[in-house]
Amino acid sequence: MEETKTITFTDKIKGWAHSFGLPRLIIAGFLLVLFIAAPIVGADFWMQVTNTINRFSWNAIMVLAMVPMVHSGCGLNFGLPLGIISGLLGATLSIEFGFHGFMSFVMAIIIATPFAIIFGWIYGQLLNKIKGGEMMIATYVGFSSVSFMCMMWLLLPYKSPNMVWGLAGKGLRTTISLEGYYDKALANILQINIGKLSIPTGAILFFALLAFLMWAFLHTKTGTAMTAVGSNPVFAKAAGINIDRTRTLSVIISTWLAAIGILVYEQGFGFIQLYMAPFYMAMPAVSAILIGGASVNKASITNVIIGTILFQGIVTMTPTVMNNMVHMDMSEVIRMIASNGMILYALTRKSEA
Amino acid sequence: MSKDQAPLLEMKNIKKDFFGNQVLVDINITLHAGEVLGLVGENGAGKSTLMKILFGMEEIRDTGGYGGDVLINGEKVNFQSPFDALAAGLGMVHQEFSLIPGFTAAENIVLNREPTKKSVVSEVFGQRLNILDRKKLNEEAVAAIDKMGVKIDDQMVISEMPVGHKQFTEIARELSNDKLKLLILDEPTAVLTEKEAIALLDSIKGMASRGIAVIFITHRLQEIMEVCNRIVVMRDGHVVQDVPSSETSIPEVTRWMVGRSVDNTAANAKKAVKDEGADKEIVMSIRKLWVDMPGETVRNVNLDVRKGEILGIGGLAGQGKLGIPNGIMGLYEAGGQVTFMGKNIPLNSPRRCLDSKLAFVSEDRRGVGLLLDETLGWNIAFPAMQINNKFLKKYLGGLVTWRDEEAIKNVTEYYIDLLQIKCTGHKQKARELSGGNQQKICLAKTFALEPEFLFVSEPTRGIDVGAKALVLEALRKFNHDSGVTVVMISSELEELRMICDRIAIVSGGRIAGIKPAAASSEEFGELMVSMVK
Amino acid sequence: MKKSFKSILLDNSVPIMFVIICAICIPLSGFSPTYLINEIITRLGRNAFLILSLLIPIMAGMGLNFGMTLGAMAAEIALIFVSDWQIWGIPGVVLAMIVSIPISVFLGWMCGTLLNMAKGREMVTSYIISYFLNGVYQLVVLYMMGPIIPIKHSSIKLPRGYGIRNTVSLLNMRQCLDNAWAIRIQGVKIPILTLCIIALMCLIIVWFRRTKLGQDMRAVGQDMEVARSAGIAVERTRIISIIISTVLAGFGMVIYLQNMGNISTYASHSQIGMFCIAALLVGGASVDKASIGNVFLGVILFHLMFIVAPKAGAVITGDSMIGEYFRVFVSYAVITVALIMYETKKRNQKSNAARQLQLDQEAEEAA
Amino acid sequence: MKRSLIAKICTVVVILGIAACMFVIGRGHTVYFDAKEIEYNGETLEPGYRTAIFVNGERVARLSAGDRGMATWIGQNFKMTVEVTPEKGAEAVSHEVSLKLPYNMDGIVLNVPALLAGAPEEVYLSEFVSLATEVSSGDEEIVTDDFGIGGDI
Repeated sequence: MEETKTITFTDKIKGWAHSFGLPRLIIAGFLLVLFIAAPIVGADFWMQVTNTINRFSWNAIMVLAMVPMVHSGCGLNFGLPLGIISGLLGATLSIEFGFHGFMSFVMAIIIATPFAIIFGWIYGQLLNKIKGGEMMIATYVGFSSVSFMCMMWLLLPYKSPNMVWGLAGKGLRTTISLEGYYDKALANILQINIGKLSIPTGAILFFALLAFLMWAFLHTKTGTAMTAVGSNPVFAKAAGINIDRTRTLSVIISTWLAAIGILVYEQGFGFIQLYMAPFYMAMPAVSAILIGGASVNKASITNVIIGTILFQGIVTMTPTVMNNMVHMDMSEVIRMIASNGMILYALTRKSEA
Repeated sequence: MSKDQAPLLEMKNIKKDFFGNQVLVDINITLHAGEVLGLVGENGAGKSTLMKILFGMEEIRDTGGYGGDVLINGEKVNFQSPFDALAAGLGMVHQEFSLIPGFTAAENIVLNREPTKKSVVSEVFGQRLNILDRKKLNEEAVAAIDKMGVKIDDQMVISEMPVGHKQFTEIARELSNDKLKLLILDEPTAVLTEKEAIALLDSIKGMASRGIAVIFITHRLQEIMEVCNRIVVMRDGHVVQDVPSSETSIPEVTRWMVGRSVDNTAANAKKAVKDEGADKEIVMSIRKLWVDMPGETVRNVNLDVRKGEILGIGGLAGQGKLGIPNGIMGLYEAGGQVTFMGKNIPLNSPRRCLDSKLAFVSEDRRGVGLLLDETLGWNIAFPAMQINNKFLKKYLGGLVTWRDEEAIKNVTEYYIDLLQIKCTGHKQKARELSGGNQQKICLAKTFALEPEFLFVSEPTRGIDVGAKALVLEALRKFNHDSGVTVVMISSELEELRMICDRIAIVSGGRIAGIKPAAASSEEFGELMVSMVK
Repeated sequence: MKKSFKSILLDNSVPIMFVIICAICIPLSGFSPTYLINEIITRLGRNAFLILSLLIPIMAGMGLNFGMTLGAMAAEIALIFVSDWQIWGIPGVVLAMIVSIPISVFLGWMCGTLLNMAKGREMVTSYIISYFLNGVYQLVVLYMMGPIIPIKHSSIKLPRGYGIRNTVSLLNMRQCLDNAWAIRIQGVKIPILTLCIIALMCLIIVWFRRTKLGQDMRAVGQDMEVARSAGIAVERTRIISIIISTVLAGFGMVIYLQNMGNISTYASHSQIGMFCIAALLVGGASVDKASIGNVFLGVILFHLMFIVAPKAGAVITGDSMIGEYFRVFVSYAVITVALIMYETKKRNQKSNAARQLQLDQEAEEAA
Repeated sequence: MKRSLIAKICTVVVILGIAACMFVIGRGHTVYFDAKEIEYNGETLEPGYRTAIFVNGERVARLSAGDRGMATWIGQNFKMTVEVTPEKGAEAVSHEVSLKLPYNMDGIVLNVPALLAGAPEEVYLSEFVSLATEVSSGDEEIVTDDFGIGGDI
């Protein structure tokens, strides 16, 4: 009896490990080791936790932006930079129009929204024309739009002295400080400080609100249709769903969330980064959701939360722990290998072909 | 010499079952060099399985191998792959083209057997770096084309060829194999024009005169009568007849093909031989319908469906019977006119069809019918939720429509109960169910739509006998109790005859004829092959 | 079949667009013809080999090989070794090529195997592979070179004792290929030896197309299933095509870097794939079809744009960065447009069948 | 099968042979020339008033007494022409010198007077050790170019 019990137990573990995926297990294990190692090598544990939570609050919404497109079968949104650009337009215009403090954050969201909807709609139309090749083209649509906007940041007639180059008097700066605008606009709301631990409650609540809305949307009739389109487009077509429209809607939502995501990122980070900065923002978001357990065609809010915590945990923990341990900062390299390895793993899994 | 005595091919007591489902029973076929054998039978009679066994296809070995012996020139063989069979001098031309579109006919004919010239580099990096000997390649191709006896341009690129020439290219490819002793042609004339078909038949005779044995599989019986020395008729996994073609006739062969003894049919007693419903109201009329469904093309179909009846649509595979519902329901591009209850149904729009209370159970269960990775509840409730706004809760004055999990659970459990679906509960994933139970889910999903008109396509394909009966019974009940008009498409004539009032037979993409279900098998059989393309 | 003027125009829309861009920008930039010709010839010698390495995977139906970056990494590692061993001049170039071969073959084999696991989305996968291996490359070069992999000279090592500096000077093999047999015609330097190597490579590609392996690759590229049923080892053929491409990219990168005269250890390879692919596409190639002619036309047009854009941009807008961004934008946009055209073409082919059916029926009714 | 295996091995051997050959003929050295006085066998060898060094027909250095010149050389068979002008205004004396450079030295210092006097290798040849070792300016920032902005291709 004893023996059969052990077998079933190990089988269970194996089955669980299999469904969880080996790379995910490695990453989770790695993070665990980091957390255990942190106090041993003399890194400040609570500081690390604070950092992780902070970075979670900055990035989670951009990871959430992956969900609708995965649900509608458009794959991972490598075109995230397009949404980020909408957010940046909102941010810069809000400052240009002279809004300050929390109001500038609200206005940034309001101004970014029409851009996100227009860009998302065009982007969605494009993706409908190229079903099957979404991910590659999404990547390059993102790149093209970022490099196009690089020219625009220089050419658009921005005037606000806080944003343009001091000498030339025109062309936006690469980094714009948000002091006096919406720096920590959300993070400071209801901030909790316990010793060294500080939690940006406002930002987390904001994410929770959006995540709840996303969850709720997926429970509505349209949301259900979106999931069905992703799960089996032919089934959805046979059930009378307009596939193209549903996909476009998912792209618009994703683009809008990316726009909001970058604004929340900026309020935490304290700066607006223009020009080439949005370039690789898609990669961390994509790998975060994959680390969280999503696949190319399945993703949930839980995946978003777990993935962001794991990913941002690694990003914040590795440099300090590594530095304290071997006096080498290998964090960048480890982040690159882990995040791209994760995407690679998801792309080459047979079952998802 | 034993070669002279032993037949070229001998299949002895071939048996094959797929997971207990016996598909071939004691097949004995003998074939001599230079002989042309016609192999006929309905779809599912076991012809293709037999050929797969002969060719050592992986599929056969994966499903537990076969019983009996295959002997070539008196020696027992057991091919491990189609390439072994090729090496032993067997060749087969399949229904689907297996050609590289951007290559010329000549390149395709010698594909992966190209003559090469030795070069120094290949000593190091292997034979694959030998240069192709273009001149010899063309010569070989031309020789093969000459052997076939039908003129095609060896330098023409396949993608620019008329479809008939593609077929000839395939045949030439097999003939270019010098060792070729036995050639199997699976429906080679299906894509040919009349003239090309005649040329092919001549070519077959030519091959036979050079000592190549040919197995000719087709539904065009007149062709079989013309070229074959012998005809083997298969039905339900048995060889029912093996006669010289000179001793039989087309009607006789047709009868052998479809003919279970007519009196046995269960439904027969109940149904009248005469068409009794001619005065009934016409609920749907189809005019000039064409559908571009690959492999099931529909051409110029006109059909009237009467209110409350069960209309069967039968016919051989690939003749277009599946195209009709798929086209009307907007899954494949279609044109023509469809009116339902006096209203015009716009084509190419599934939504408008569903809104008009039409529903469709697809033959492609896994591809079209189900959300394999979602729960049974989702599968059953989804169309009704989207079309009829059922299983939804409304909040904020209808602004938010919320999925009503409770209602979904109830309806799912209702149908699980009604159709005796074997599952662990409404939360099970559709993928985990067996074929029969998946089919029931598909039915439940359309029943939940409460349609007034139902297309059911191949409802019993690939499911076991018990489930089959249940599914048919459920359909009949649905038709009877709810007064829903049902159009059922099936390859199994017997099944149609059991449950339908009338049966339309599709052949060559057109309606070949409509007869009451009680008409004789021979009549249907003749219709089936009447316009085969 | 004769093609209409319009369809010729449409098929070559990308090169034509570039001719127009160049025609506008050249006068604006104010560069002298001699300068431009000199630059173009230098860049032809520098880049053509790299771009040629893209042709074979396209032939095998694997699309644009974003994984050519792997070959570039192999070449950089080889050159770091060679410069640490202090092998100079042409022998250094030859040795670097030889050293790069095993690294390229290994990376190419790995890439090919992964791509076989991701059939149908080769491009995005090869693209991610290049990022993934960029991480591995940094791990090797930044942390393992020194303590684990012996590097002697402090001139290429970081002061901290491990890792390679940002730039590794190749001063002692700088343009050694280009200067050998170089001739000058009216102030234009023509690197005969480099051009000879490129011409030889073109001949090898022409020869390769005529081999059995080349034929198999074309077959696999057009229809994997048919090729498999004809007995061609599909997976193996695909892997070979990627290995060849990676090795050639490695050679190309050595040629490229000897011309540049230094290695940007962490930057040289990262964008090389993108620029090479953009150049090839500008030359009129598509995802499934590319010729040697496309390579040369592409190098000339793309690099002409690359040279004149910053200056022209500065003249028009008064800001030199505009041109810099413009050329990056154009590179990405060209790839985007090419990818979109490829995908839409695939879809259009499907819908043609339906139209034919309708016409048939109409004809039948008329008859 | 056997034949192709032999052919394959041969190819690998040939490639390795080429690589080995490159190692030998491609080894680069930096050669420094010292026109400095040197003690040898008890006597002091004086450099001439002016020493000119020609490598590959090109003058790489023109040294006054006490100066140091430099040239690069690929391979070990070093050849140069030394033109020594003993006094100011005197006729220059030309010497053809060829010598073997030690493989494992990157930088090699040649004392010209000792070399011309026919002194043994230990006397005229010494390894160059860079005195100006890098000032450790801390870690340099690792620059990765992800965008291709500003770079040349």
